Amino acid sequence: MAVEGFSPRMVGFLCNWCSYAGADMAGTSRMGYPPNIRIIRVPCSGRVDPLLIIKAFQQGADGVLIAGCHPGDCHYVEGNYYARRRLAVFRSLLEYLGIDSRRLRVEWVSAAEGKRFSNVITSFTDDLVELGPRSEVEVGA
Amino acid sequence: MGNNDPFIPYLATVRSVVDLTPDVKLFTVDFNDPAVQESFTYRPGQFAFVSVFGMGEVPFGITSVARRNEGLQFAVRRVGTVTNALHEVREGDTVGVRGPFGNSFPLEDYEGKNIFIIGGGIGMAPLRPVINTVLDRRDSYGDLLIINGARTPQDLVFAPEFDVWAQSPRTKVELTVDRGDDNWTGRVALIPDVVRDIKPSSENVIAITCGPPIMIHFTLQALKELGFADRQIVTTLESNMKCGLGKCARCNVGDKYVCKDGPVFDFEQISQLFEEA
Amino acid sequence: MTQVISKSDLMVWLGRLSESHRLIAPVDEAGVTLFQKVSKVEDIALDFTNTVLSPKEWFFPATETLFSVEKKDGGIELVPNEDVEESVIFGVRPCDALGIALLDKPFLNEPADALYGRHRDKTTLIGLSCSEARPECFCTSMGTAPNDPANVDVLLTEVADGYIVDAVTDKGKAIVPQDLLKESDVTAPPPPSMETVPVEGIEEAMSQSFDDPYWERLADRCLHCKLCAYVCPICYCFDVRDYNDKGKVQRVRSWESCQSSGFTTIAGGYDRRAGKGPHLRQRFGHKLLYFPREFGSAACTGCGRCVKVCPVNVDIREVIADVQDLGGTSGQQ
Amino acid sequence: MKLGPELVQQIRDKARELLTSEAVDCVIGYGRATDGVTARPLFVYEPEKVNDLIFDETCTHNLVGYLVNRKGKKTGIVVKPCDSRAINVLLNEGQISRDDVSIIGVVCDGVVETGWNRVGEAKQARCQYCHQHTPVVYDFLIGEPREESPPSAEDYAAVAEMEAKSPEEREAFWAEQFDRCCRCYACRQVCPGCYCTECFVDKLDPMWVGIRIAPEENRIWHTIRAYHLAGRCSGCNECERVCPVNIPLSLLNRKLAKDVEGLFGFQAGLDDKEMQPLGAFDKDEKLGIGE
Repeated sequence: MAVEGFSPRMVGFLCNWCSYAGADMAGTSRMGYPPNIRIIRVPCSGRVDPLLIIKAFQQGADGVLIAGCHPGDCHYVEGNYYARRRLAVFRSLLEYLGIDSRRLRVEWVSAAEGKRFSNVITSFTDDLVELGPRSEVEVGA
Repeated sequence: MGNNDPFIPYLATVRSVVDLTPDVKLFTVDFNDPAVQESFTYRPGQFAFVSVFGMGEVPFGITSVARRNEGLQFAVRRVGTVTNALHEVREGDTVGVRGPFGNSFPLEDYEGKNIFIIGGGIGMAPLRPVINTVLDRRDSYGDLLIINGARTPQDLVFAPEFDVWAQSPRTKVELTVDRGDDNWTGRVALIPDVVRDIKPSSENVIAITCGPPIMIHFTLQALKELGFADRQIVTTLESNMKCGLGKCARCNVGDKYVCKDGPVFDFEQISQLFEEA
Repeated sequence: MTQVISKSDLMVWLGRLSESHRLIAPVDEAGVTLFQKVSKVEDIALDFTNTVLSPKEWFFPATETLFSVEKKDGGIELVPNEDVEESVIFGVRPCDALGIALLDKPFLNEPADALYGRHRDKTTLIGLSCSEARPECFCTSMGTAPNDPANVDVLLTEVADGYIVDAVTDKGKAIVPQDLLKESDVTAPPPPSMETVPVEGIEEAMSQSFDDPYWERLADRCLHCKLCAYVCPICYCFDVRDYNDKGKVQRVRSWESCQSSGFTTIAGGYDRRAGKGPHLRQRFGHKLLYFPREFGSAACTGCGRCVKVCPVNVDIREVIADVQDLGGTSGQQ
Repeated sequence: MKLGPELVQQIRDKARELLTSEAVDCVIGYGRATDGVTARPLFVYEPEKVNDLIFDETCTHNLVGYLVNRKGKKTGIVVKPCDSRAINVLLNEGQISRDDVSIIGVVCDGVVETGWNRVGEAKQARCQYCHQHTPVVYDFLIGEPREESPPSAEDYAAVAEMEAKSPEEREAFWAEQFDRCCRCYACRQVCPGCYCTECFVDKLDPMWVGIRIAPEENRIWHTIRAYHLAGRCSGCNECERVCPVNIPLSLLNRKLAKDVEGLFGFQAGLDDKEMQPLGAFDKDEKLGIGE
């Protein structure tokens, strides 16, 4: 349900070694992407505690992106493999609790994939616009 | 406070912030309301809650002396969320102050006696107004012996004042650190051992101590070895507390509250307290 | 002669009250009865023995803003929480009414807790005598009774076709609907009887048994959850924290319990009450020794809620009896 | 389940033997609660007190969590099959040492719904989808080992029913449930898997979840609590039993059990060797994440 003039708020947890560099690449290469995302640099996608994700939703995020190195390329060898399992389980739990699983996006973006980063943000933003705002979160109501 | 609501702090403006050690700052604040500034008075040993709005409030022993008119002062070590936030506070910023709370050191009762101050680390903060009161009324008291210990020479909180204290009549300052550095020529020893080394007489003296629980524990032992009676040893208890009013039920030791009945107790009182706590 | 309101007129009265006041009454939800704000009087549960949570939450809410920090004239202003509505609580059992009277002691003790005082001033209590006692009830041992009018503004007592209405206080008289009352010679049924708990001399017994290994043994099975404290009509420990929600700064207080780990931990990690035994003993020490010394009566109303909800059957009645017995033998299983 | 008097006597005899021989200094089992009809945990230290031990269909408590408090102390413990799985979880996670525990396993046909002063007729819901009638780990077995029933499509029926609802219905359902939560943390304290010395929800410097007992924060608590038990929950359902406001926590725990079983073919606590799936990975697996 698209809402007129809706501009989603997104939080992105980007791994320091690949995806954050990928975002940098997108920037320095002047590849545009929607300005809706607030980027938080983390050491590894494996560092993203699901608590951070649900906290972001509680604080009013419409969508949360987690981006890390491609499987096999993790700076810490295996962090993203753990992340993959945890996020698979957690995303299903969120869906079960009524948070559309499309609001939690996980992508592997390497340091060289500036274009891919820009595409990911664009398509995620488009998805969130289509999903519409999360029902107004009343913090600590 | 305002509105007769004891949970609402007075607003105060930070007059100055001074670095005392790498992790301790001295804050001097003035109340925004002139009437409060005029009437707010307190005694050595009392404490107040300081608020950084949006971060929380924490109780601190007041480290200034009311009648010195030096402003209300707190020495704050950076340990948690609120103290970290306080360390970011600058001159001119607004904070909240609730207080003063608690009893105080009964300094009138100590007149004519020798005073023995034993402070560890940030534990010197509530002892400083005791020292300054004794120095202000130097003739009313006997000898003043101050032992101040810290982890390293940089951590001695009131270093600039040591010389002033030491130059006062019948006053001696002994400093000690756990670890010295290249410039340190003083003692490298734990406070209880310094107490044993100096062997102050237990005659006509009150020992006032404040510091980490473990330091207090062993200092108490050292003092007792020297013949100090429990009632001659006074401390100020630290406790987790949320209100200062005897309501949050957190700081009680048995049927006494650290916030209302304390924080100052002698060890005779403390041993009775802990019989049922 | 007594004044009686019929069951249907009671609903009429409650309907009026729900328009003039915030009406709080027992409501069944998901198999539990809780005091809730009601807009439709049909939602009110009349057939209940007692609620899972006591009515204390309407005076000392689980979470409440103490004050907000607002920007004003380039500075800030602290705005106390004045958002307290005129309220009527219907269905307060005498034990819970005693609980509120006991809560007054710490909260209204000078300097009084202003917010609690506002809730108290603006709330009228309609009590409901108990026609049956639950197996865990022991209010008669704690200085009240199933038909005790002492701590409510109006007391209703169920009789054959209605309720005897006893307007106890001026506040109560002000809300009683004279047009709906009828004179009657009906008499109140005798109150239900219940088990007696040996509370006489409990302070002394607590004091004597303080260092007994009993507490360590009792704490063996205690889970140190906060359930007993949160269902208790008197337990009043709280925590205070600041919130900054998108620039809206508030100081908030929420329920806490002495059973929390870290409740007495100070900066640096030292905990003077570490260990399961001392932790659990604080609960009973506060109720049966410290509170009585400070305020003159035990911090327990005999409502039995903690007995009922404790997942591992730490039963205050048994604790009281055990502590009384601890003269010669010690150790409890 | 009713155990014949001779089987209860076996529990007592074994407890006495363990205490008398000083193989353990405490046996954790069940005793009678003050209501006279249900059970409560009982710590027996003296051989002459073993006759206070009982076992019947009201012995719902999972006693395994107590072992974490008794680390390094020799302890005897009475377990049902579901409880025994929690022992494997704790062994797997290095929380207890197998040498320290003497396990008295009891063959079980299920326990009944109980509450204070109330013994129901029906078996607890969790017993209806439990396929474990013989403890998975024990030193002494009370009762005859039973042939285990096969898993059934009905095991996760309640979860499937919830999954079939619309996201809006689910969100509304859970909002209503979490709204009632008073954050007493009984669910956490009773859980053998919740043994962190400092729970994320108690970390208040900085505050991750916050102290407000309010819907949004309650939701974070319940979401992360359930998630932290993914692949670790042995299904004893004590959390749901102790909830004072009837929040159906099993619907969350079972959802995670279902997903973990579906994705990784794993059930918690069946043995003490296999790493729980969120502490492991398979390089080549496809989980629909980042693909």
